[in-house]
Amino acid sequence: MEPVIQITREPLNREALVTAVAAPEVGGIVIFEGVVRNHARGKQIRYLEYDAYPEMAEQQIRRIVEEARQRWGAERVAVAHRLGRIEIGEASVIIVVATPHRAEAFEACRYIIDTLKTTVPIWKKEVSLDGEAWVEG
Amino acid sequence: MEPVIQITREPLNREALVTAVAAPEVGGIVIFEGVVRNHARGKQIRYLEYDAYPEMAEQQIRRIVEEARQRWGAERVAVAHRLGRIEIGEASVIIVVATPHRAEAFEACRYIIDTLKTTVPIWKKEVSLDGEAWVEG
Amino acid sequence: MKIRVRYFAGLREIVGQDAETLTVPEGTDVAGARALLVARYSRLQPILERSLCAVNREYVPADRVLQEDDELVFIPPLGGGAA
Amino acid sequence: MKIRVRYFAGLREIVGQDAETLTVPEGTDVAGARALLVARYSRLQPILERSLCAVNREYVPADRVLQEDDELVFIPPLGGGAA
Repeated sequence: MEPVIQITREPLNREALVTAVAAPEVGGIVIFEGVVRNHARGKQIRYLEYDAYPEMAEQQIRRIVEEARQRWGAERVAVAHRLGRIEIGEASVIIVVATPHRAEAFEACRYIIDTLKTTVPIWKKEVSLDGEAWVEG
Repeated sequence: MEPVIQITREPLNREALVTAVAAPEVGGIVIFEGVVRNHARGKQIRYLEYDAYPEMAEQQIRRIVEEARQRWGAERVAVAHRLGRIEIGEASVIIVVATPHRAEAFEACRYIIDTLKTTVPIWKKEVSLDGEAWVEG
Repeated sequence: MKIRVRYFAGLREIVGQDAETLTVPEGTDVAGARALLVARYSRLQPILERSLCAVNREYVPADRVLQEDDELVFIPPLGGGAA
Repeated sequence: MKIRVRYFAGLREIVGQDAETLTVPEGTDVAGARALLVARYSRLQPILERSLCAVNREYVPADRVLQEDDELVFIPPLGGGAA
């Protein structure tokens, strides 16, 4: 299937993403969800604000997913990233990989999130009790 | 938190399991879902039938989850396994691990499913077009 | 003395019941109980040879000596490996 | 010739706009455009020194020569590493 790639300001819909990758040959699904947590770097977080260079982000994600397809045969992948203000406990990113056997789903899902975090132009600003700052990795 | 461990004949509820592990300090959630697929070992599968030694299965799962807690600090875990007849596309097992950082969630989730598959007394019978047989790993 | 034997999966289908009570001599070990079951249900032999043993919900070796009221379960090979 | 510069995240906040059109001499490379922006917005200097460059949505080296209508974006460090 064509991968599902969403960059959106709306809350992410895990159910819809899992449904999108379902198929009769799927035996294992690995879902990664990045969630806004209440503290980071010793600061108490109020919320995060995500920004992206959306066209390039989508293109880069497409490339990462294609690499995962070639390396692990991961044919059924969905990646969704939310932008804008995201509250504690809400998901900023969801990655779903469905494969016939589970090992490939684990490997591909982890590769996609690790590579996304380091190469895709999406930024986060931490808004804490002390002020706000764009995070540099 | 005390881990959530379910061994049930009802359809598994991914949403409820994710909700059970949510907390303000969680930054990454990894979900593994084992799904009944339409073929295995060259046979076309009609459905699977799962059986368990339920008291021992629950005790073994509890031990595996405790090992994951000690090794990766995975404090928030839910494991649910379904028994009985499960149709193609339905989940037989769901494991949810929520941690402050994603690496630990990936490691712990994979450890739990890999160990569960090899040590927990749960069996599956494949019902295919050719007949039926308990699967030996 | 009496012990409880429970059957799951393929074993249950062969034996045709979920559980039964066995009367065995004092000092009988798991291997001895297994021999007794094979004598009673000859079709169990191949699957019991591949099975692990659990007493009171813990894996045990075949030379584990049984006690009154123990729950004995033979664990045929687990088949979940591939998914 | 004219190129398009777009700003995101910290750069957008410093510059106070999403995008602008720059007029640069033929043969200007990315480093040249960066110098021009630093001259215009001195507060950009530290963040631009840490930024990667993208032209038309691809990462490029700083000596990449710009063409008419190129879309130039400086990519400040990505901060998603920890989660």
